[in-house]
Amino acid sequence: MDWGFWLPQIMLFSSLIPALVIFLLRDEQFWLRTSLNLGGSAVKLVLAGIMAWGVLAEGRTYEASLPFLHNQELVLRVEPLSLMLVGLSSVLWFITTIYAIGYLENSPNRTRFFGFFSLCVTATIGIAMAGNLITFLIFYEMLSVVTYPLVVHRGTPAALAAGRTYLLYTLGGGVLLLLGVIWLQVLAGPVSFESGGAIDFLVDDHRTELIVIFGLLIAGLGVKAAIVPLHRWLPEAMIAPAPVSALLHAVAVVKAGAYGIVRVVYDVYGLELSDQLNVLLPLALFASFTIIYGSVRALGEFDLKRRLAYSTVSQVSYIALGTALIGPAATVGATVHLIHQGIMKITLFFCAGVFAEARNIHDIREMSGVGRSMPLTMSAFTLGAFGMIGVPPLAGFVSKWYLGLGSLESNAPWVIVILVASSVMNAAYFLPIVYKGWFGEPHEEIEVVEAERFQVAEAPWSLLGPALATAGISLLAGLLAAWAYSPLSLAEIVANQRMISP
Amino acid sequence: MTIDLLFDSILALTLAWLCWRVLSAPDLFKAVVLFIAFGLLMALAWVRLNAPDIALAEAAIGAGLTGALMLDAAGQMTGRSFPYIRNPEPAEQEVDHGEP
Amino acid sequence: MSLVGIWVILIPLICGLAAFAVGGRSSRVIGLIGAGLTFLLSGLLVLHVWQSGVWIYQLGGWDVPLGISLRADGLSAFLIGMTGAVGLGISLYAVRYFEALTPGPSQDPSAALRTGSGRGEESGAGDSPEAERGGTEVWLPGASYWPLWMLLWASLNVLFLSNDIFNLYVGLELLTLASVALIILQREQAAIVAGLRYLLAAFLGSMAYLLGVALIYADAGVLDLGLLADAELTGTATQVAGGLMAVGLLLKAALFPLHFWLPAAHSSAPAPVSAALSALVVKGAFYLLIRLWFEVFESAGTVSVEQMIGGLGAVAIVVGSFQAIRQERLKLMIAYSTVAQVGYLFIMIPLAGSFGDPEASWRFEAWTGGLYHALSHGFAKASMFLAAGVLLSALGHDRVWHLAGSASRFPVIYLSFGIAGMSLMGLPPSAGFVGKWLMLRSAVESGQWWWVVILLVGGLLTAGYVAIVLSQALQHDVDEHTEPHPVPKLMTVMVFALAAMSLLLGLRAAEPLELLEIGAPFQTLMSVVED
Amino acid sequence: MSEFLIYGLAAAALFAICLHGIITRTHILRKILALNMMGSAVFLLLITIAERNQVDGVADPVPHAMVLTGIVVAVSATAFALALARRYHAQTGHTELHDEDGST
Amino acid sequence: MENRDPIPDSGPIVRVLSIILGVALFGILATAVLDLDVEATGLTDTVMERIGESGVDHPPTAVLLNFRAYDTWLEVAVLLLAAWGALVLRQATRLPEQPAARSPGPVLDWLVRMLIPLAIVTGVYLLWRGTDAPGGAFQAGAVIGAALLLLRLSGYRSIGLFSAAWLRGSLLAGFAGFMAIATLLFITGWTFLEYPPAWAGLIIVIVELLITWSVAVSFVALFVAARPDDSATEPVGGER
Repeated sequence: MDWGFWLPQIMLFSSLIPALVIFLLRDEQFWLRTSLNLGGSAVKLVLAGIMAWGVLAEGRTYEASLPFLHNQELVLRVEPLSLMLVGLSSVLWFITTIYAIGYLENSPNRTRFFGFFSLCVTATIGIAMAGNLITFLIFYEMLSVVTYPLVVHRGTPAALAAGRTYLLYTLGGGVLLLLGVIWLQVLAGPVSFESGGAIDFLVDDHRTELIVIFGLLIAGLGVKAAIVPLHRWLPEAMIAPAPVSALLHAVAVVKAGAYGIVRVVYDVYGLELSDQLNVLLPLALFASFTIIYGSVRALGEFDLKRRLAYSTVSQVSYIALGTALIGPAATVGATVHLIHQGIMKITLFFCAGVFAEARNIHDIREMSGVGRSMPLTMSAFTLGAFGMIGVPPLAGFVSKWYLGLGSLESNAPWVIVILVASSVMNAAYFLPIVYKGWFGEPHEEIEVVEAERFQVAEAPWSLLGPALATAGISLLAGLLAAWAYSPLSLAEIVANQRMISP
Repeated sequence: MTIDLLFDSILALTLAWLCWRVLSAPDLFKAVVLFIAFGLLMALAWVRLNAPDIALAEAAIGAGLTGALMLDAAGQMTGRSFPYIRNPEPAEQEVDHGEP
Repeated sequence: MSLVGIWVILIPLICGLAAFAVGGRSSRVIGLIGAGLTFLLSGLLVLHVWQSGVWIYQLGGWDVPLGISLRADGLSAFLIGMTGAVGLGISLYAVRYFEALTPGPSQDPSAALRTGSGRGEESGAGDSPEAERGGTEVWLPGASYWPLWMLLWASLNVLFLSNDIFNLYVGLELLTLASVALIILQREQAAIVAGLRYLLAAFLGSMAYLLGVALIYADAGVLDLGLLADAELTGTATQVAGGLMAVGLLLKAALFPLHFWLPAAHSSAPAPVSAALSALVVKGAFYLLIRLWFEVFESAGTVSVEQMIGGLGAVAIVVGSFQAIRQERLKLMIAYSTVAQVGYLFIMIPLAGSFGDPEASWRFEAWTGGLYHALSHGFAKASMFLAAGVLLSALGHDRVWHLAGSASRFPVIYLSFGIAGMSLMGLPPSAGFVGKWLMLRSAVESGQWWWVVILLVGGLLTAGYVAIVLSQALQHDVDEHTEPHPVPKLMTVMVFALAAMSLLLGLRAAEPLELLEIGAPFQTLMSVVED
Repeated sequence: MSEFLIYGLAAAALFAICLHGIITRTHILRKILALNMMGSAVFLLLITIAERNQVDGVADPVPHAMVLTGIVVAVSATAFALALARRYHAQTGHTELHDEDGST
Repeated sequence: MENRDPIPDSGPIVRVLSIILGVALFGILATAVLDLDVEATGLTDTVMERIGESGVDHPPTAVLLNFRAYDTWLEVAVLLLAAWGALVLRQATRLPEQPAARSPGPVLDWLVRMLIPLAIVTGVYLLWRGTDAPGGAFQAGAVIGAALLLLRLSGYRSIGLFSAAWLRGSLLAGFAGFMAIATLLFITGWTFLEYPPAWAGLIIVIVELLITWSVAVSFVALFVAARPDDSATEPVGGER
């Protein structure tokens, strides 16, 4: 049996099949559904582990090509860069599944929720493993569609309105991406992802077209990566249940966009060609603007999830920014942030969900003193927030450090200003929450019996556990950054594969 | 030969004129009658064109049968009865068979 | 094996006649056997063409031009295969549909137009309203459905296999009459008006087509498509004939602005009939147009005419989609969606036509893309109409604004509707995506940017009306005044199966696309695409 | 001017007149009449072609066969259309196609 | 429904546009006709060369029932479908008997008694003649159908006597008989719709007979079924 061929496919099916079976179940079939979910995610986790071992320790590449059109194949490939997103999604799917089971207990339409949830993971894994542009496109569009039912899951008018906005943006972005991909393929033939890019030969005859296509591709991807001005759907979509916000809008959807940008710049155009076409500077500027804009908007939001959402807008653009800078350290920073941002932000969303569920807290002004009754949750939140700010030795620090190095390497010191400004603002919108949560007086309006006010009353373990787990991971990712299997090491491998002399 | 051609020309013109009349005669009944005449003249033209058997079919089916159908329909739609076709409505109540 | 092309016509006819002769309840059994066999035979025909290439058969042993020949190339096999699969799905659905018709469902809840209609075989044959005097047999809508549907199916196969332009005329008429008879099956007033309008429009289309046939015969002296293609006609008479035939077929295929008859006809028929009409019957006229356009009139076509037809297609996409968005009844919405999707099909004409370099590979790409879109539309639209039929049976209405919250009751139905909608939008992974991809590629390659815009905008407009339905259904608040009626499981399964097919055909398109190449026009271009 | 041209042009004229009739007349029966005559026009052209194609006094039998087939097809469609029209009329009293009778 | 106001035709704009369209169409068609060769032979020679093998002498019959039998076969199906559609419209499995509410007068009675046998003889003659001279199944069917219709309209019992099975059988006879013969030969190894040369004449006569009968009954059925039945003169549902 050719494992290289089958493993990527099994990886996909490990969430696709549970999804399809779940659709056939009734809401009440809790145990069957749960075991399917957990079983699927466990299988995925194990497979991700096997492939990580293969890729990192044995230097293997797993690849499956399936015939699709005349001269076009669907390619699933696992190499270091795809491994980053594969690993991230597998680990976080497992954790989020546990969280979601606890979170959605007894709410209606669970079958639908978990079915589409698993489909989303399938799409994300597909995006991660896509070995060529068309495969990427297919899973990217699939992700747009299968997320819609999750966004409107609550079925309230607000949710439906958010769903409309979401569809409008993502389908519009999909159209731009589709056009870009087709145009590029017409010029270059089937485009597969290759380190350093594979379309240099076009530059002499089609320079302008290449620039326009780059714009189309980045615009299409930028919608999901929430680059300003294409970001508006993200705060709206926060209407969705917490697990959705956590996994999809902190990890899957926005990461799909950011990952796509990484792929386009590094593996389709290649840094050299991108530099030659002068398209990186505009990307860096857009990303920088988004970083600042997102932070400013986050400062103005008092709804916890919306503040987190704007923080996501800001943080995800670190990836785009790092991608737009030329130099190994910037690449390391960009790619490692793919993972770091994911684990930190999911921690925060988990905690926000816990606060909402256990204390009905949606507004940060209601958070006063919540740390006294929920110290563990608040600790996890604090770890996540500090990571976001970039406090050493947490994961966020590692990302920012490499990004800073990269900006120096590529002679763009102004980027440091952006990073510093952003960190200051991160601190400005996170620290007050942390401070209030630990040291503020419990709010009058919260109906907590006086005796219980200082009582420890944590949420159930199915909700708390995942939050603690991801918080722990984000701590470890920073502490053990030098370990050979850490995200950082992986990012370094990725960067080495793609490096050119600046 | 010229007489033949003259005849053909007149026949063709008559056909066109009849066709126009069928579409514009104010009375629907008259239009249907003209339609039958059109069909018969058409059959005549086909005899001239060396197609007697097809002419026969046109006269029988095209003019005759279609014409009869049209007359019957025109009778219903104008509220007038086609002579002796529509008997006084008998008290033919629907026979409901109930469960077979 | 080589005679399977005859059997694929004969078997549905034999079964249809048997069902007619037997009448009553047993017609269902015969109809189902017919559907199963025809499906198998369609599959065998596809296999045969796949393995042995183009199949040609001289009927009666008379060579062309004296006799009539049948011909199955990749295109015919492709469409026969689609008809077979969609037909089987519709048949299985119809078994339960006509059984399950209960006093609840009506095409239109507001008009109390129903006497005999809608009472199924199970609900007591004694309901038959107008059992004729002295007759021992009673009227069952299902009993008439099966023979007519088998005949409709047979006439589609006749159309796809015939290689003679006059025989195609007879086939078209057969198709029209069978369709109209099916539309009026339940005798609702709306259906009768719609059927009548459809019949008149189709009659007019046939006459235009027949006049074209006459002119071609006068010019070329033969009726066989192959001989006509070899003749490479270019004269004025041929051009006029081409125009007439095209207009006639466009009327039957309902391209804007000749679509006026379609929405009412397709929406007022019983669900299995609506599905067959939108998914298959429209494709019959489309198929014939494509055949003539790219084989007989290849040398007579001009860029301006092609661009004009494409332009009508573009208008159809926009107008049809906006009309669909405005509709309050689901079946009408789906019917208008067909108007828009037919527009998509005709964008193929300018793309595969004579614009630019005649030897360019994009022509073949557009041709396959358009046909793949037709395939995807076949499955997706059938699924949508059948889904609407389920909702109609269960809720007694199909008003879009009263579907609120029904997604939790009919999850599979809406899932299928969503999948089918994806395919119509051309979102991956679906068969619609493959078609759209190929057409877009062709448009970009040939530099016809205006079609790129239309194709992309059309997809977004499609998303508009699909989203309206889905967001209604996903609402939390449920319309309580609708007490759903139980719907047989098989119906739901078929809705899903057809939607799933439209998805699966998008995951692996290589083989169907290869099938299309067999005996296709543009032989010289294919090597270019292949590399 | 030959027989062929006379009848050929007559067929063309009839076809055009009937098209005008179909478009402008609203009465269903007139539309059906016009369609029927349109059919006759096409058949006339076919028979004219058959006559043109004659060899040794035998007219081309293929168009003849086509016409015979066409006549039967036309009468079938006409009769069916009439049946529909009459039922429609009986139900509604209308003699032209009304959209509002549909359940829009 | 009694004499509603005459419905106005389409408006002046449509009218003018339609006239322009009509004139343009005439121009185009005339150009096409003028473009045609005045001399050509079409398929005449081809047919005449092989007519000896067809089993009949009359060229159109040879084309209809042998060379292009496929067309004819399907055409019978079209007729069947129309008749059937009309039956669907009545939701009937058989046709109503003409209510014999009044007896035909003596003159009419005499006329009918004379005409019916005459018509049937004519029909059979046309049919028989069709193999070598003008005439044939469709003409014969029309004449016999007319006779049946006359019988019915003058108050005699005719087609209403048919049971549902008889009616169906008669409608089907032409198409199904044709198909049965062709299928049997096909199964035994002949090409579809090919007749063994020795039997061709006989097969054609049988097929013509069957078609004649079907055509006759179909026409009557179409005529009778086209009339809205008594219950339908009030709107369906009876609620208006």
